[in-house]
Amino acid sequence: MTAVRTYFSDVFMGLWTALVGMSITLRYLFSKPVTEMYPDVKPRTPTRYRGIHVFEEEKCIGCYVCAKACPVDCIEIGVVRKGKEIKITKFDIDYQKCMFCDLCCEPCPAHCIHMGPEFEKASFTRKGTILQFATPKTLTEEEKKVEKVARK
Amino acid sequence: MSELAAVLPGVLEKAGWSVPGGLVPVLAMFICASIVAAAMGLSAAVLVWAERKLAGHFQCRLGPVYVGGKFGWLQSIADGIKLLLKEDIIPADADRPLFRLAPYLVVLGVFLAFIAFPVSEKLMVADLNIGIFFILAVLTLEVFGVILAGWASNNKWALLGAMRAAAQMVSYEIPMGLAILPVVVEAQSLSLKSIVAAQSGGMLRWYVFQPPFFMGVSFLIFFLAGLASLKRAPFDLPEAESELTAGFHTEYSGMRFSFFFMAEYAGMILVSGLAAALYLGGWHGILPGQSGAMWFLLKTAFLVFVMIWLRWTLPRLRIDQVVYVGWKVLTPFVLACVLGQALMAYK
Amino acid sequence: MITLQEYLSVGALLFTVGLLIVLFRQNAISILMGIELMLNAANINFVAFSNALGGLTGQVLAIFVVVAAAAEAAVAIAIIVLLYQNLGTVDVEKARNLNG
Amino acid sequence: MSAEKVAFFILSGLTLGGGLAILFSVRLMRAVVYLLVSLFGVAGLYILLNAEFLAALQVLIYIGGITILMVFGLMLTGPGQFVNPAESRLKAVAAGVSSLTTAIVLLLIVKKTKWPAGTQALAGDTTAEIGRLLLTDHVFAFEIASVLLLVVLVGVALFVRLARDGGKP
Repeated sequence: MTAVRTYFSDVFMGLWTALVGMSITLRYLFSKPVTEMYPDVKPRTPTRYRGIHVFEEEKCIGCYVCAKACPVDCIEIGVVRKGKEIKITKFDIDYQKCMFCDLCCEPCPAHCIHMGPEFEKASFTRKGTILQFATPKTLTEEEKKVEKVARK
Repeated sequence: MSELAAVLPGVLEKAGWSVPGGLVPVLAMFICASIVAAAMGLSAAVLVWAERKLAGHFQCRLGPVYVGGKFGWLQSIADGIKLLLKEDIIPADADRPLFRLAPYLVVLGVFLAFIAFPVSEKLMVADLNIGIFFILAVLTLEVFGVILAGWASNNKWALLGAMRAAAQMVSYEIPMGLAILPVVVEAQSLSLKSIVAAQSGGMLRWYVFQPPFFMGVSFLIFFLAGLASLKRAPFDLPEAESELTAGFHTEYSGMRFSFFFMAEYAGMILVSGLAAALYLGGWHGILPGQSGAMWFLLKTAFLVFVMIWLRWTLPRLRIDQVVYVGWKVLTPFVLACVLGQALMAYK
Repeated sequence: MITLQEYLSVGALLFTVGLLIVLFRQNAISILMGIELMLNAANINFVAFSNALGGLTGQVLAIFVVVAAAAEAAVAIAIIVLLYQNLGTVDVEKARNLNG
Repeated sequence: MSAEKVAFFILSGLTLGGGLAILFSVRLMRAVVYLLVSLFGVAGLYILLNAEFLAALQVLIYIGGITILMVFGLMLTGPGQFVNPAESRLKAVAAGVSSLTTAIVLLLIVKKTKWPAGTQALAGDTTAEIGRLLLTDHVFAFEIASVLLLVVLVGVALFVRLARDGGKP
């Protein structure tokens, strides 16, 4: 007798669960789609989003702390010091390596590097993934001698 | 068709074309065939778009939006052009003639079935006196086409898919055929025209709502068995992507693939339309006195919507579950319905 | 108008073709096809007579023949599959185990 | 020549041509397709003979059932069986001679016999009449046929079980 009862209850449950599932999908049919129309409408990133870095060159003191803090060695800095004057000749970040961990921004004493909202910097070449943040400068012979390029 | 053949000579005379009298029925036949073929292709295109759009919204997505304006209505035409332009590949070790024959057989089965498709009192190609039986018979051609496609591809996934498809379609033909019997017993005819005509006079005269609901249950069984014989979800395991790539049409591309595609979507319309005609009063409206092709198309569209809805709700069944449901659930239930309806008719 | 004799000739020729297949082929499945053709030839005759004489008994008989053919095909295929599993062949010339 | 005559010749050509193609085909899967063509021709002949119900039955049972069964049978009997084995010449001659004799005798019988000429063609809804006949005059044969089908169902299931359990019932 139990076998017969299980059979009929199985048939009933099969139909019932299908109906429950269909009611759920019907509800979704009339709910608002969550699709982001990405290339047409850019999504707003959250305030603490860790995107491509923002570098404020005039604040930078060329102390290499960020490059030292980087766990994957993706920051390369070139500095020319002449007395009190500091010239940042190079501030490259290799985004093939960067893992957006935010560890470079924390130790900076001058608060000159931050994680930004930007995320669209894909490139077709390996070179293209190395972003140069420092404004390009022409150096004199003397300056070239004192230029110190450091990775770590 | 007979009406068309009756009207045709007058129309031809007005147009100024002289056609010998013997050729008029042939011409009418050709016109009907091309109308059916055009309707099949067009409805497949519309349904592909509708299915994608609905699938999107069922999953909180948008579906196609880019091609042809806001609703992506040109999407299926773009798809059609893509399929036409695609290279038609025949595998080196395939059985070439059979490989070429299979898609035509599949389409032919569905195409022939549309001969007895009752859109409205006037809008049907031919009112055969074996109507519904004829449709069931020619639909079996599709099974043969599928199994031929799977075998001729010389590909293990195709063969597995074809074996599953054949086993499933053959076993679901039985509940499908038996589910029609209560209706035939009540209408005392196999002709679809008289079956629909027997349901006139408002919604309560439709066969689904006839107490004691033997025909309501058999409507459900007919619909489920129809889903299974169309190989649609949740019975789509002959083409289960996760295990068989694409089932029996793995090796097909381009136009030949689109033939299978067209047959599936035309089959959806066919099964929905048959269910509407057999159980939901065909071209009769909700209130007594209302009738017209619009009502039939509305009911068919609703049933097609339910098919799409089911597809995006339920997961795929296992092959043993499919066979279990066919032989151990649907068949006994439908036999009980036939017996009950026969006892009702005996009085 | 097609006469009864024409239908009967088609039936006779179809029967001959079926017989030829049965006698000529050694593959059990081919032989089964020949038998189906012979049954169909008989059916054509039944239906032709039914049409010519204006009665339906011939058609009813043909229905029974179709039913018997379906049953026979199912059993025959099952036997052939078993034969293959036991002997590794479906060549009827090789299945001689029951010869005296 | 009337349209009916043309249809008759095309259909009987399909029927006989399909049969002969089975005879000469080497690959068995193609032979099944030729069988399909032949059976389709027979169904067409039934329609010419005013037996629409039988034509639909022919398509349903033969094409939907028996040919598919044969395809399954082919697939279950291994790849070596897709090709017909070579036949001996003696056998071919013997088969040809005996079949030719049969054909000549049958055709002579068809030609010489005086068939009843009363060709009152069937008309109207034959389907209902067939249904009535099946459940009145031929009800006993009908029941026997259903018992036969039941026996076949059980018997084939038993066969398959025997094969699976290694020959032990």
